[in-house]
Amino acid sequence: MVLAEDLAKQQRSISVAEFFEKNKHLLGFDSPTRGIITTIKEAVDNALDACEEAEVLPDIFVGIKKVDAEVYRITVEDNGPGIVPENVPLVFGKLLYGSRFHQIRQSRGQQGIGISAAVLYAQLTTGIPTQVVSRTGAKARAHRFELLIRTETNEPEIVSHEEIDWDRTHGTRIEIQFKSSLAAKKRLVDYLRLTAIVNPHARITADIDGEMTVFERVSGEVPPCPKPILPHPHGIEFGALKRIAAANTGTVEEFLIGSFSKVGKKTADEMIALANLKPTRKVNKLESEELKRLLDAMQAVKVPAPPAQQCLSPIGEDLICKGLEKEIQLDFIKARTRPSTVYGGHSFIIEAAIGYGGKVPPEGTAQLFRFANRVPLLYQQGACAITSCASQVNWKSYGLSQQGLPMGPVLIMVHVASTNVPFTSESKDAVASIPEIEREVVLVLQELGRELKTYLYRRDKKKQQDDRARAICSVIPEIAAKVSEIVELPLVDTSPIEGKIMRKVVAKKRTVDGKVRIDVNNYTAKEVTLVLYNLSRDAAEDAVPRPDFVDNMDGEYNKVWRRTLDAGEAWHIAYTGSGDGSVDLRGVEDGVKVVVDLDV
Amino acid sequence: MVLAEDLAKQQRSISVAEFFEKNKHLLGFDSPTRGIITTIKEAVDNALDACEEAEVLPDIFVGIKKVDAEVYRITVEDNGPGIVPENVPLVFGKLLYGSRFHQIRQSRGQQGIGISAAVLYAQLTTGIPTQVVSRTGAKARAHRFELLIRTETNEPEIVSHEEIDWDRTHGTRIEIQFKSSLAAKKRLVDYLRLTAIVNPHARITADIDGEMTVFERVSGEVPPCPKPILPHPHGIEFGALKRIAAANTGTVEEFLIGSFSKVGKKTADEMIALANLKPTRKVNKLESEELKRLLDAMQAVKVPAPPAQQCLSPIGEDLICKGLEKEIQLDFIKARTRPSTVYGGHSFIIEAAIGYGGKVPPEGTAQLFRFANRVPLLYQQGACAITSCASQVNWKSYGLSQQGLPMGPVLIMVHVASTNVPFTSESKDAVASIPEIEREVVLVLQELGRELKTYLYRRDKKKQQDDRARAICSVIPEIAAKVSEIVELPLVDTSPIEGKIMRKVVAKKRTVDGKVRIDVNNYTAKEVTLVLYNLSRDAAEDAVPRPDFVDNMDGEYNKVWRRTLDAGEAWHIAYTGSGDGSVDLRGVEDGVKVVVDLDV
Amino acid sequence: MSREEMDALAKERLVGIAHAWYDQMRDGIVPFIRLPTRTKRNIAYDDESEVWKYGERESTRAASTEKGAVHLLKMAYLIGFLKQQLVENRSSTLRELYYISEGWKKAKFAAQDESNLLIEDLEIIAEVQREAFHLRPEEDGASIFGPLRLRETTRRGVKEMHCQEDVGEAGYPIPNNVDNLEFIDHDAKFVIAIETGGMYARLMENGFDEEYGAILVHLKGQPARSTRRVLRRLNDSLGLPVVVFTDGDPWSYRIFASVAYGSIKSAHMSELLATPQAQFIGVQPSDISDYNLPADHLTEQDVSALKAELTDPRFATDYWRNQINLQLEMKLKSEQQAFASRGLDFVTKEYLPTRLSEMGII
Amino acid sequence: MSREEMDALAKERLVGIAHAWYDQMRDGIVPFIRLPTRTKRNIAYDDESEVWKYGERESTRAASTEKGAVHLLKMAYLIGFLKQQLVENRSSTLRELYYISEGWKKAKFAAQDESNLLIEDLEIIAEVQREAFHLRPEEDGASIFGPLRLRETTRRGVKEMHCQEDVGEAGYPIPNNVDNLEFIDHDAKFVIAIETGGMYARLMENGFDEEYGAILVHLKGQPARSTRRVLRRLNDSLGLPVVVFTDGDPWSYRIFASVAYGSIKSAHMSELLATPQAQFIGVQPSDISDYNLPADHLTEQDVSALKAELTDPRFATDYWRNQINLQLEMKLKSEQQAFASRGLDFVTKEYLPTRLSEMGII
Repeated sequence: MVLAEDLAKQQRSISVAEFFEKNKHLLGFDSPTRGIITTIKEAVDNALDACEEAEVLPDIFVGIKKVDAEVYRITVEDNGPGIVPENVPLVFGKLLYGSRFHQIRQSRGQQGIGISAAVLYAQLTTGIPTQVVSRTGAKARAHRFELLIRTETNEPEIVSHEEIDWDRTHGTRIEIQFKSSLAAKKRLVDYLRLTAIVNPHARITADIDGEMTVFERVSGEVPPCPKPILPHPHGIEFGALKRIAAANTGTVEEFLIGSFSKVGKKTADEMIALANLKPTRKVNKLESEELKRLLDAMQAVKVPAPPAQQCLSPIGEDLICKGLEKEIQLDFIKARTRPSTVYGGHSFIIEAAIGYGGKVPPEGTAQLFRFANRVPLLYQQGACAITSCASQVNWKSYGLSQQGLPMGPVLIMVHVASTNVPFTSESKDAVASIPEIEREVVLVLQELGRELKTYLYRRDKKKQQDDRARAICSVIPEIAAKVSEIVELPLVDTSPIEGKIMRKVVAKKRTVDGKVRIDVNNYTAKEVTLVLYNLSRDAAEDAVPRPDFVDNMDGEYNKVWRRTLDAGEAWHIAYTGSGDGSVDLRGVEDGVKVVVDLDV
Repeated sequence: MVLAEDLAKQQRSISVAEFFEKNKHLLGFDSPTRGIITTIKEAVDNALDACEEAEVLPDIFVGIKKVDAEVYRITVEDNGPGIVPENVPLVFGKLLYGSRFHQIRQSRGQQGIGISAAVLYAQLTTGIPTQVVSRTGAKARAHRFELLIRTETNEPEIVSHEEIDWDRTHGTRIEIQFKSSLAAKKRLVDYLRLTAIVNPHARITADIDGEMTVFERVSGEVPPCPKPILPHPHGIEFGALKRIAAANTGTVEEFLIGSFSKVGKKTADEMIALANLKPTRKVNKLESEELKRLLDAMQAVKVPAPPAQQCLSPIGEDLICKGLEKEIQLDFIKARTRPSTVYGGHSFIIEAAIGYGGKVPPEGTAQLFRFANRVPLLYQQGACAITSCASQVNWKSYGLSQQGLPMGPVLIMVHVASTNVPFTSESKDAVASIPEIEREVVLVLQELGRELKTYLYRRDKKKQQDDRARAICSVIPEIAAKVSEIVELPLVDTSPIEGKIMRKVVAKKRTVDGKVRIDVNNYTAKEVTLVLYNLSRDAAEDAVPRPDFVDNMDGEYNKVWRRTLDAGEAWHIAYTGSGDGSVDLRGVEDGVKVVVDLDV
Repeated sequence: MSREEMDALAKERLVGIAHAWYDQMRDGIVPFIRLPTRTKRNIAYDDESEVWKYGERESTRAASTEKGAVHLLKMAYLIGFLKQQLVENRSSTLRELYYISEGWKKAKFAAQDESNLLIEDLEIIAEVQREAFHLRPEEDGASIFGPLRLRETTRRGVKEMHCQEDVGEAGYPIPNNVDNLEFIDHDAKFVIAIETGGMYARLMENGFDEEYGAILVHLKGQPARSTRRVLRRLNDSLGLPVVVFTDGDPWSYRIFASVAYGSIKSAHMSELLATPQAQFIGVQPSDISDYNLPADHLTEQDVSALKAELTDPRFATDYWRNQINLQLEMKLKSEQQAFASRGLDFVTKEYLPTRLSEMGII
Repeated sequence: MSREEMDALAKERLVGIAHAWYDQMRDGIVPFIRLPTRTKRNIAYDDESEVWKYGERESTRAASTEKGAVHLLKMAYLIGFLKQQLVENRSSTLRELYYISEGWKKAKFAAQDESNLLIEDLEIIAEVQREAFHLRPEEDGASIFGPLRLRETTRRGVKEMHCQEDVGEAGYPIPNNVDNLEFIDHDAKFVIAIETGGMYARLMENGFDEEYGAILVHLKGQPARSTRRVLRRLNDSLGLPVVVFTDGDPWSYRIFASVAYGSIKSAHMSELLATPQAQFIGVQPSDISDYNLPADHLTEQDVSALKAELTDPRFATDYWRNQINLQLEMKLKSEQQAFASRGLDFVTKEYLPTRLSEMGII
């Protein structure tokens, strides 16, 4: 049985580039259609992150151009800080290379893998090297690279490199060509729109095969760039603890204080005591069993939350509203940013907004926009904790009907910002069910629900007043006519009811047999001076009394009367006409005036 | 703007182990529950692959033991060829290390990543090193390792290594401890059962927390181990072509003949001519543009299919039937293995089986068992091309009702064996829609459908004959009685009808008022000698005529009469009794005998 | 009360409603009406009249919203129309009324349901029945067969009839307006109200009416108002006991309940419509097991109807609780005609005589 | 034919069926029966009788399978029971029959439908109606009001009645077995069959019967067999034209069709049940637009029913094609009582007189 020897000969290492070449679906390149969205998403995420780090207002161009039956050229250009020439090949030509993988802070990209995967996909399907232009400042010239990836070794291959002139003083431009299709164009535009909403400081210009769209910025302020923090003692797993302990030369106490967020001497000593260790032990000399005790102690001792204001960058209530209103017309909008809190040692902040009316479709369930670390989540809405939270809020108590999500012209936006957003799967489409996060989402939606309820209540109250005015001024007179006929008595006068109920200034327009009559009654206890506007196609030349002013605009006549009415005084205008158009009363406060058009 | 410099300082390489530690979901370790199934699947796949390569009959032990509230110890032991001691740390302690990644042949595992990921998961959650014992043959002692993975470098860390005695002469045993749960136990057992079905040469013994299950082998023959082949010219992408061309020192012609399956001089020359290249050009000197032309030419020229019998290992019709029948009781089973064929340069073979009746649940849609390269597919049935093919076959024309899948006690098994099974996603749960594969699946299911139809037709015909016999021997006499009463005439004799319709030897048993009577009529045109068996609890001591033989077995009496009847002759037996039990007639061909028990 | 007096009363009541509104408006009050709440929770047993009536809960409809105002406007138009109909001595069906409203503009009925509800409201406020407004129902009247002589005032004159001698096999059909009916004479001991036509014909064929002095009343399912009024009057004015014979399922018990206690929809009319003395003769759930009747399984709807009956105040007696719980246990129901499985004469020779003597009626 | 003769004939026919089976079995033939196929495709217009009858297609039921044999066994038991019923001069309902089969073991009916179908089969084979077997339907008979005097032979003797003078406002109820009915005398010009009770009462109230010499027949929806037989006989033996007045929707046209042409289910009885001379008076789709009647939108079911009628041989005339196509274009339907939107007298003063004189009846 020397077979084991034979087999051993065949065994060898596999490069990570080879692995991903064969497993492109892991990185979102499983279909040509999805390839475009994945590439643009990775490039835009990188651009936004870089601009944030450099504190410049992002100005991003996204271009998609069909160059061949199946081949598209994707261009993404930003005005970020640029990349130093030595690093360009590594950033774009090596998988698993980046600056944010080991940092604990809110960022969009993280793995250092996304954009290199696009380069890999390009060389696999078209063989065309990716072009990168980058310039780090006004004093330097731009560098232009053509790059490939050496799959066997996962190292960049520089096909060409030259210095060129470039009109941007700083920034990066990438051009990738691969086999793809534009079948998911709508989703792509959605992605860009949603990205613009949660990055209100960014201008994104898109040229999708000749079709230009600009998503303009609404804020001129760069959001502060989140700073990395040390790991929190509650958010570390055994494997990681073991690793950083082995690399540390200090005592257990020094290690705890120096390597973790929010651990001072008191806390460290408490942990060490609980773990039954000597504080002066060198941490890299601890046995596995001792480390395990230390980990348990670290997680048992109460530690303040990590410094969220430093490592997180919420959008803020004002900018969320501005971002949403820019893209969607709404009658009502309210946003809330919750205080930061913690799950398993990871800081997070929930922000949300609720919109109502306007151009939001009135039929069906609410629209739900989900975001994580300023990146829109486009797929798997049903599997997302945000969705289940939005469904578990009792919207009925806020005046909305509900089938899971609330129904009607409602828009809900939720943003989860965290040093470690928990996704349900590798595709990063849905947030996992973490009780702490769910609690915050439910709370913020309840707060917003209460705001919406107040708005709806005010709106309904206004409607109700209008309804009552119609009942009293329009229907009751008809009841009076019918009832008088039945009891065979003279027509009963209903104006006392009007006065008693309304206690307002009431203007009524009614047209009968080509005669327009506008009645104005001052049922208030005070004298009022009012101006009556009547806009219609009737010239009203026989009006009694004559208008104080007439304006003819495009065949419509705006007739204006001014008049002072004593408390309780009644007045009317009459003229021959069709009775179309509108009536308005000015000079009287909104709360004490009622205008009823009985011709409508 | 020196910021680019600052940023550059933070950028660095990320080890693949670090990457996967953070992205465990990519490898099926996203939940503790799924971790167990993933680990066992990876270990069993490796064990089966190794045994196949070593040509031994696999004898695999799977153990799951709860050792702590949340911690389980997973043990998988095989009798494979073992691993040479130098390679053990690499195989289990380094991600992306393996023998099968670069080979073109049917195999279960491929990435060299699965089992190391389990080791990584264990050290992350419990810190406990994984134990591996391996022995390569009777002449060597076993080696026992305790292993961890150095995450920063993706290199194995050998915690201990010793030579030990082991009762297996060859094989490998792995013991991993991690945080998990047994919530998905049923799915695990399903996985093992299905694995046993498609690996009928394997014995799998499972000890799931004390509960023992043995899946016994039904075949004593090791299936031939698939051999790697060269890539087929139709199955290569541009990136790969470029890479192997660059590494080749020959001419274009030599390259084509030597590096690809099924390319001889004639084919190579045709390709070269079509690509408009000189055959003597060195292939590693070709420009990208020329290579692209060559690739187009390679895919345009007709090339025979790759040598499937060498690189694929179908289960075979006989063993599929045996495997299924061992685990599920069936009334009917038929399997088919289709000839090998090709999609995009990848060889594949479709095998399928159809089962009916027995213990298959008679309600609802058919049970569908899906396999790829002898590995069961447990999840995402709805998204799988196998399912859509099974739904698109017109089962109604084979006598089954259908709602998508056929309805009733039907079992469908489909196995896709290929050098490259196309999955819809990284989780490898569903086969993608490839027209060539779908065509084969539909064809094989149609073939099997026709077989099933023949079976159902025969069964129905038998039923119909029984039905007719019941009508004539049981119902018609009742009609005769009622009709005779109505017309007030003597009871009409119905035996002429029996004779005319049946033209067979008819035995009828009927019990009235404690009298059992068995009538036997020979309605055929020939003399017959028959033996009548009547098994019941009646001793029949007053039987007329007396039985020729009586056997008392456990309180049941088997009474036997032998008699020769002329053509048209009638004969009967009568005795006092309850009339339970059964009647059988021997000595008469199946086609000409009818036995009716009117007491049932 | 004569027909003329009745018409005058109805007209007076209708105009009275309008007058109240007239006065309200004259005094500067938004016109309104008050009505009892018409739900299961607002019916209560009235000890004096022994029927179920609406309780104390009231709701108000005022013209202070557009919806409320339009409701009152519709009612005003309806009152106007009915007054006119009374003046002209015409009549109309509920369905016709709905179509007549076509010309009423804002007061037009949106659906038949709406006009029906408004009529019921008017009955309650005016305290007369809709028949007094000269409104006809669409619903079928039922039939009577038995030793009873009666007189009906029709538009074509007064007719006198004996319900065995002067009628065909289908019996005497009860007219819509029972106020025009007078009982002259009878030779009966009791009244048996029967749910299905098959059983009605069976009793007739078997001569049950003659043998036991029974007046047979065919209910035709859930009985129409006119049928319930006839039963009440047979009980009230002739002093005849009334027994009700239905299928043995929850829906049939409701038929009995509407005969004996009145229905929720017409609780305002209970005194005229309900026959509190009426007794349930069968099919009782206990009969199903006692006589081993062919039976069907209860459906889910049956079970929930039975459970609803357990909470219905009209079924809050020991007898009904026992029978309903027994049925829920057995999970079975039987039809009247299931007695045929024991022979065509069983029901008239055995079952009914036994039950009637148990109940002290014969 | 007298009642006794009728009974003798029915019994003879029933025994005849049994005898045929007896002979078949005696001759060693598996017993069987032949029946016409009862589908829309197998009805054809019979020029002579002017009605739609079953065509040539036949199906055979033989006892050569267990199912077929059990079917014949059930039929044999049924024949046995009916023979006995005739001998004893009893009768029963279809529902009772179903329960009676309880004791028939293998021949017990699985459901009411099954016994109903078997009875229809027997009607076809025996060529007599089920009433001749002394079977009663559950269905309601309809009512007659108008200048007609008739005589009904009941179990309680012979009754003579005038359908205006001797009846209440509900009219004379048609009994189940019309064979016991005799028309003595009449003073009518035509018969008008009316779908709804509301319209029947409207015509009665407006004195339409007296003014135009009309016999009013209330169909009560899809008319029962007995009602259809009465219409046939009024037309046949008294020579009165028959017009049918229904709602203006596809389901009502089917009511007309079943009066005029017979139904698919009872095509074997068409000669007795159908009145080929009957004419459709309205509501016609063209009336909806001509009179601007309040209308509802057609539902999907309505549209497909109309389309089915376009393929129904009974509607294959220019008149119906035009009207149905018009309705499909308008997408509207109206009820009879929608005429009330033009006043309560419109239908009797305007609409019907106009239509009747158009049709040459008055």
